[in-house]
Amino acid sequence: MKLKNALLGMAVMALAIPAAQAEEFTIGLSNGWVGSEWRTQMIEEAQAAAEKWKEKGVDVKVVVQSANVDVPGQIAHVRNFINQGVNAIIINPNSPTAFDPVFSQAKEDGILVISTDAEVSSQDALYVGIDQTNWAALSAKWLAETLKGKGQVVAINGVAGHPANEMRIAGYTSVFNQYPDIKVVNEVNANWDQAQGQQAMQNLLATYPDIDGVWVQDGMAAGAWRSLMDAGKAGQVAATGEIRKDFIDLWVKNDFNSGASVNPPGVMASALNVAVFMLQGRELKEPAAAGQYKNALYLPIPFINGDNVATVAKELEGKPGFYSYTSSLSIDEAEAYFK
Amino acid sequence: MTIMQPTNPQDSRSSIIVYFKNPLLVAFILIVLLLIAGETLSPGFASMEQILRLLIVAALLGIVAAGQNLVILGGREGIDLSVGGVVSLSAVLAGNVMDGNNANIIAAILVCLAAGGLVGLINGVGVTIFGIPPLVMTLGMLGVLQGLLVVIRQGIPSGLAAPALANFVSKPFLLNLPGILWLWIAVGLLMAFLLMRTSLGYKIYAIGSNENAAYMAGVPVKRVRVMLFALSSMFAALAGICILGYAGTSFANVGDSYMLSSIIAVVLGGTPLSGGKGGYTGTMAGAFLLILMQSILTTLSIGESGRQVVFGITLLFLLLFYGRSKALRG
Amino acid sequence: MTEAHALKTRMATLFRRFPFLPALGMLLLLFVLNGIAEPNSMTVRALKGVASTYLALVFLSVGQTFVVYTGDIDLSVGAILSLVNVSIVVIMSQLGGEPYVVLLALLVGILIGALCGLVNGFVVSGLRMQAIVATFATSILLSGIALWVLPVAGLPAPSLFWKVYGGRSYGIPNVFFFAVVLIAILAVLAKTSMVTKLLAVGNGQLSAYQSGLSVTRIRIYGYVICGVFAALAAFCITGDTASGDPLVGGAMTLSSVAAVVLGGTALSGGIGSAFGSAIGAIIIGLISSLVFYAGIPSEWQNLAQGATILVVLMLGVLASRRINQ
Amino acid sequence: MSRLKLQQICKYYDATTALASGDLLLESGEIHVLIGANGSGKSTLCKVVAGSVRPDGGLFELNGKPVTLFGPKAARDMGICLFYQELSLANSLSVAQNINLYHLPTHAGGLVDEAELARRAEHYIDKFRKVVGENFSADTPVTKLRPDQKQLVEIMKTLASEAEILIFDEPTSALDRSQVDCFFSILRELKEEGRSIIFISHRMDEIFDIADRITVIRDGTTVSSRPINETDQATIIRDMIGEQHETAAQISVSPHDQMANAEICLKAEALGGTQLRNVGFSLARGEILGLGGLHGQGQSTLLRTLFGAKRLTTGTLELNGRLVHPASPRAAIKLGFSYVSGDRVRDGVITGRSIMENVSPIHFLKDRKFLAFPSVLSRVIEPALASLNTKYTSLGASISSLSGGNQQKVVIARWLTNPPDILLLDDPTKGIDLSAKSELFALVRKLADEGMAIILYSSEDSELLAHSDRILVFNNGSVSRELVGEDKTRFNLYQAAYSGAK
Repeated sequence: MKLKNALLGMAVMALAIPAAQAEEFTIGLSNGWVGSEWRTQMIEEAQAAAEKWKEKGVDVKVVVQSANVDVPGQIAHVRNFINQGVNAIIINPNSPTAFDPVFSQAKEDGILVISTDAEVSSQDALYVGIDQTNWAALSAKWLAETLKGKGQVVAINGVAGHPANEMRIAGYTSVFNQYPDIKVVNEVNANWDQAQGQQAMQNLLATYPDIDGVWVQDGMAAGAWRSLMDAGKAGQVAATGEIRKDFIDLWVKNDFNSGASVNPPGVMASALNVAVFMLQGRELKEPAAAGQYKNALYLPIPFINGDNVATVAKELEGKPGFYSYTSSLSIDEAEAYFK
Repeated sequence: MTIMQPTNPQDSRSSIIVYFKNPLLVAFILIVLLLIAGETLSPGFASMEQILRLLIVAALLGIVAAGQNLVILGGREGIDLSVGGVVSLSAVLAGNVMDGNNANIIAAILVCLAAGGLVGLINGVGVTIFGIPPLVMTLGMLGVLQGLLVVIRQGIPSGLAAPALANFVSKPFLLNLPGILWLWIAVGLLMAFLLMRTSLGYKIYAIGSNENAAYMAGVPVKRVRVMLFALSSMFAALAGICILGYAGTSFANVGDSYMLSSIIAVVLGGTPLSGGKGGYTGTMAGAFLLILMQSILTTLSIGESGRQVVFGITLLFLLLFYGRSKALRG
Repeated sequence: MTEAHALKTRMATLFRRFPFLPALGMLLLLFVLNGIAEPNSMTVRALKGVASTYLALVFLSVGQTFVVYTGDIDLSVGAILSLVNVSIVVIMSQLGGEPYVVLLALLVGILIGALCGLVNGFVVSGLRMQAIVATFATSILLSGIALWVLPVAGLPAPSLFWKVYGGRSYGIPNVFFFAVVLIAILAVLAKTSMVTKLLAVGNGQLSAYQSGLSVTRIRIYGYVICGVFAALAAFCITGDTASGDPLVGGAMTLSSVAAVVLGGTALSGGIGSAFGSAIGAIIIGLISSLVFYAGIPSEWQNLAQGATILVVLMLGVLASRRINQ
Repeated sequence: MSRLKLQQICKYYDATTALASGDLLLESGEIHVLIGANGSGKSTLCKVVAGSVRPDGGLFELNGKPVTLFGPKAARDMGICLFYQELSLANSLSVAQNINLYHLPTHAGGLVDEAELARRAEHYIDKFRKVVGENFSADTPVTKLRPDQKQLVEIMKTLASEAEILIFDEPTSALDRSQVDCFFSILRELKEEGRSIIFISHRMDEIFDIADRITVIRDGTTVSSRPINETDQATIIRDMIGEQHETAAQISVSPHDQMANAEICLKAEALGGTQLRNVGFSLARGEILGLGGLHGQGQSTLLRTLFGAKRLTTGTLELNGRLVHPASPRAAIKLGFSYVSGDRVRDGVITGRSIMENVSPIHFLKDRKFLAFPSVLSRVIEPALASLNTKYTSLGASISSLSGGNQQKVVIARWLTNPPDILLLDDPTKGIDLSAKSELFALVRKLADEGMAIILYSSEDSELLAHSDRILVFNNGSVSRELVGEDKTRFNLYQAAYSGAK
């Protein structure tokens, strides 16, 4: 009730007062895992994006819940936001489907829900982020082309059963299937843990000494490359890479044969910008209807390879080693999606 | 309540079984069997280089397990679930202090050991002075450490290992063995010396076997136990530094997998969770055994669900050999 | 002086009969603090939210309690929860969402839970392995099976399922009925001879064995009860999330142990109350809400939450020790 | 036909023999006393009968039929119940729950019938109503009870089995005289009902009070079995210790009159604490000060308080003219105290560890040693063990492989590596065989003669009278009488102990 009144009040104010007067939105950000720096950067960028709106005369207040929680714990995040009466919730969800009931509740309360980084099945929510399948397909394509469509490849994946992981597997599988001479000899899981990725690579090298390519995701790529270097195979094997500054520096220094699709931590900032426009009542040019759940708005995926890695490295200069190469929709870029 | 009798009908039958009750021997037999199995499944698996690389990984786990081993030996349900958090904390702290510069290695080691020691001290005080069960205390501490990591990472630059550290961990150092293995051997010798040739070792076994009797014999039970927790965290911190060298960079979830695997390494090494008996030599074998098992599973192309099922069953099978409690009926 | 003494004795008796009283006090305090920090968190709707979110952890912690009674521990409860969750969702999606199918699925879920408990009980009690490591091993095994049943999260549950869980009857949210049913079950269970026997085993296995109790079997019962409650927890999770997810329970295992301790049950066994564990589970939930409502900056939230839980755990242990000394 | 017939029962644990050839014939309506030195196999034999130990061989006949037991539950179902020396109580459960643990009365559906539970419990509590003492009721948790009350609960629990064969393994060790009398009268009633009772005790007077038949076990083998009226104390002792220990009888002590002017080393004034009230005494070098009285009157508490294991709330303690306040055993040890407890399992033996590890702690503490090389340690440890005539195979052998008496010697040897000024003996011979007892007291006297001051508490009055120079009789936490010189007689001791008792 309170919220509806507030919304109503705001609508009245928007009509009565010239646009120069500050609009005010509260947006809740929920993150259910703090195990990696990527997530921290994601929150920070979203907070910075909210600040930027001040210049436009919009007061975007951000409330954050970021902690290691299980699925019920993150559902509680959403319920807490609902209780607080936020205008919008942006979530990096721990599960694709678990939030259906709670999102429908949020929608009943007139709260806009956007998920980012991982898609959700709820039709009451919107996904703003990259297409994880395409993300994997891009780097797989790079790998296949680098190998000239021929060779033995191994894949190191994240957490088995995790939706993003499965989408990525689908992505690279569909690409490699187009190249009959590329053989995926083994797929292992290293749980998105860099050290485990390093160990997995090491074991794979022992078992398949003559592999030509490695498809590996995120931080595990840094680990895999480390094992390749230790085994003296960095020059012979092509492998996908990742986007943290540490790795980019290493890449430039050792001239790896690598390519990396960027999953930018800025996705949440992009989602936030989209959210503010939607809260202002703007309509998307094309309704978000992509993806398996038909509720996704996919953002462009930057790609780093031998050609542009030096530029990327320059951009990252002065950042901490765990800082990920990022990109996000600026307010103006986001506006371009709207009518 | 029994009397010694040098000869009895049982002597002849038990000799082989006695050997099989020696966990160290069982571990070594299993290691050899697994190596053979690995080599059969994928030729090249049991090559010298691969074994060396596995040993490096086992060393990282083994150093964490050294501390875990001490806490478990000290009895009274001693267990340290916070080691994973300490490993992460130490790797991140070390990375920040080192900042990729060899000159900062000593400072980084000191900072990490101090931080680890402090965490262990708090664990120990919680367990001994406040009487919180170790499982609860260290579980709570794990949550605190995870939070601390997020705070520490706010705006602090870098996190790169110093080149010397990275070389020490993975490049041959002496006699073609990487430094980390020498470190592990040193830790092994230190632990053996500590447990078998110092009064502290005697005291650890004493409080693990019968805490009250040890107390009545003047053993400073609380002080020793606090020391065990402090040592445990310091070993975890040391491992954290090494893992930084292994991975080259620090990252927040680096220690997560060490929590339960360090406990399993100790148990596979023949130290029962009830404490008071066992030792570190077994734990070293246990750590290698565990890494070897995981490594063989990685190379099997049976899908993750299959791997987990096989791993779970294998682990259960191995545990049949180790530290099973005595039957209630004597 | 004597009056004070009499009061003390009465208090002691009271606390001994209701060992969860300190936890209950803590729970009320947290409710008040939450209410002060965010008045909206005290509305019926918000309370319904708390109940439906944490009922799964409540069931899981209650189940864990029956194992802890005997001095054992079950680190596989999260994996059992995941396995039951994916199994019933797969069954329902294969056979359709009719009421009888839902009932069948629930029945199969309970059976799976009981079976997992039986396996745990067999390895820990029958084969005499150490509970912590053995149940960790079975948790790996069960997670593997859950992954095999449903390789990726996302299969939706039939609407009947979550509409019942999230719906209302007579204007009252159904979860409140479930909670009342749980309390009734706990009240009845606490009076059974099985609980007395579990506690007797927790006091000392050898003593219990020498007293003529079938210790091995009683410990297995503990695990089976735990498995059944884990299955019930899986129903709650399925009701609240309306989907199957092979990884959903993994992070909940350690929370269930913490909840048991918060509720005043000794990990060494022999003493405690399942009702306390239920309270403990909600305490854990309310702490994380409070940390947020209190307006703590995001980078400090984890630390605040971790430190608060540590302090509350310590207080819980100290309080129950005072009661039982 | 005997009710129970055991022949050549044997039991081995790895390299040790717990029982070599246990024979026993038990009749209906008989109280059958089983006696033997510690470690002779009595308890093992009882546990075989009660199903909690699996025999490795032998004949087991119940009412003429051979049986194989699969555990205590099977034994209970066949009408056999054992009182466990170490008790088998669930501490957090109530007295009533413990008494009924095997057969919890339930309503349909498995709910406990509380009324029936209480009624049944009261039935057995009533039998001991006069002697159970304060703070004892059916719903008291066992953990809140005193040791003697716990032992009574275990007795009630055993009686509640209503078994035909009742076995009591040292049921009276914590009980006082009135409690024992009450218990014995119940036993006699049971005998009249035709039940068969096996009874184990180390107290000779009790044995001759209650037994119909006495069977002696030595080194795991039954050596004799005679009706009570065909035997006497001397015969039994001879059977127990075998031929080689003819001399191991009681030692009479020459009066130590010179004590009067000996150097006082410990002076206590108005000591107070839990279970201690206004205790004062002085102790001279070379003196053995006995603590007497009924069990649990504060003797043990005084010793543990002096040793810093219990808190001293009031009073002063002067050691060699210096005020001291030992706050922990460690502090007390540094001051020169030492303590040997009869409860080896709780206070003494570091279970499962080697003999060397068991002897070394005091050496480490007093000599501030950090290094522990076996070769160096054995130079300290071996003489200490040798002075006690300890039998062991090697210093590395587990202490659990020794008999109770030898375990106690190892614990005492711990103190002899660095001899203390004051030796506190807290019922040190509990559960130790006769020959070890006599060796132990000979050593104690020798230590006293060398100038050590010794305080001895023993639950056996004859030991106390025989081996102490002076006796303080305790009553309800305070000293009710001091017995010196010619006053030191059994009569005076009993009079002081019982007349003051409430």
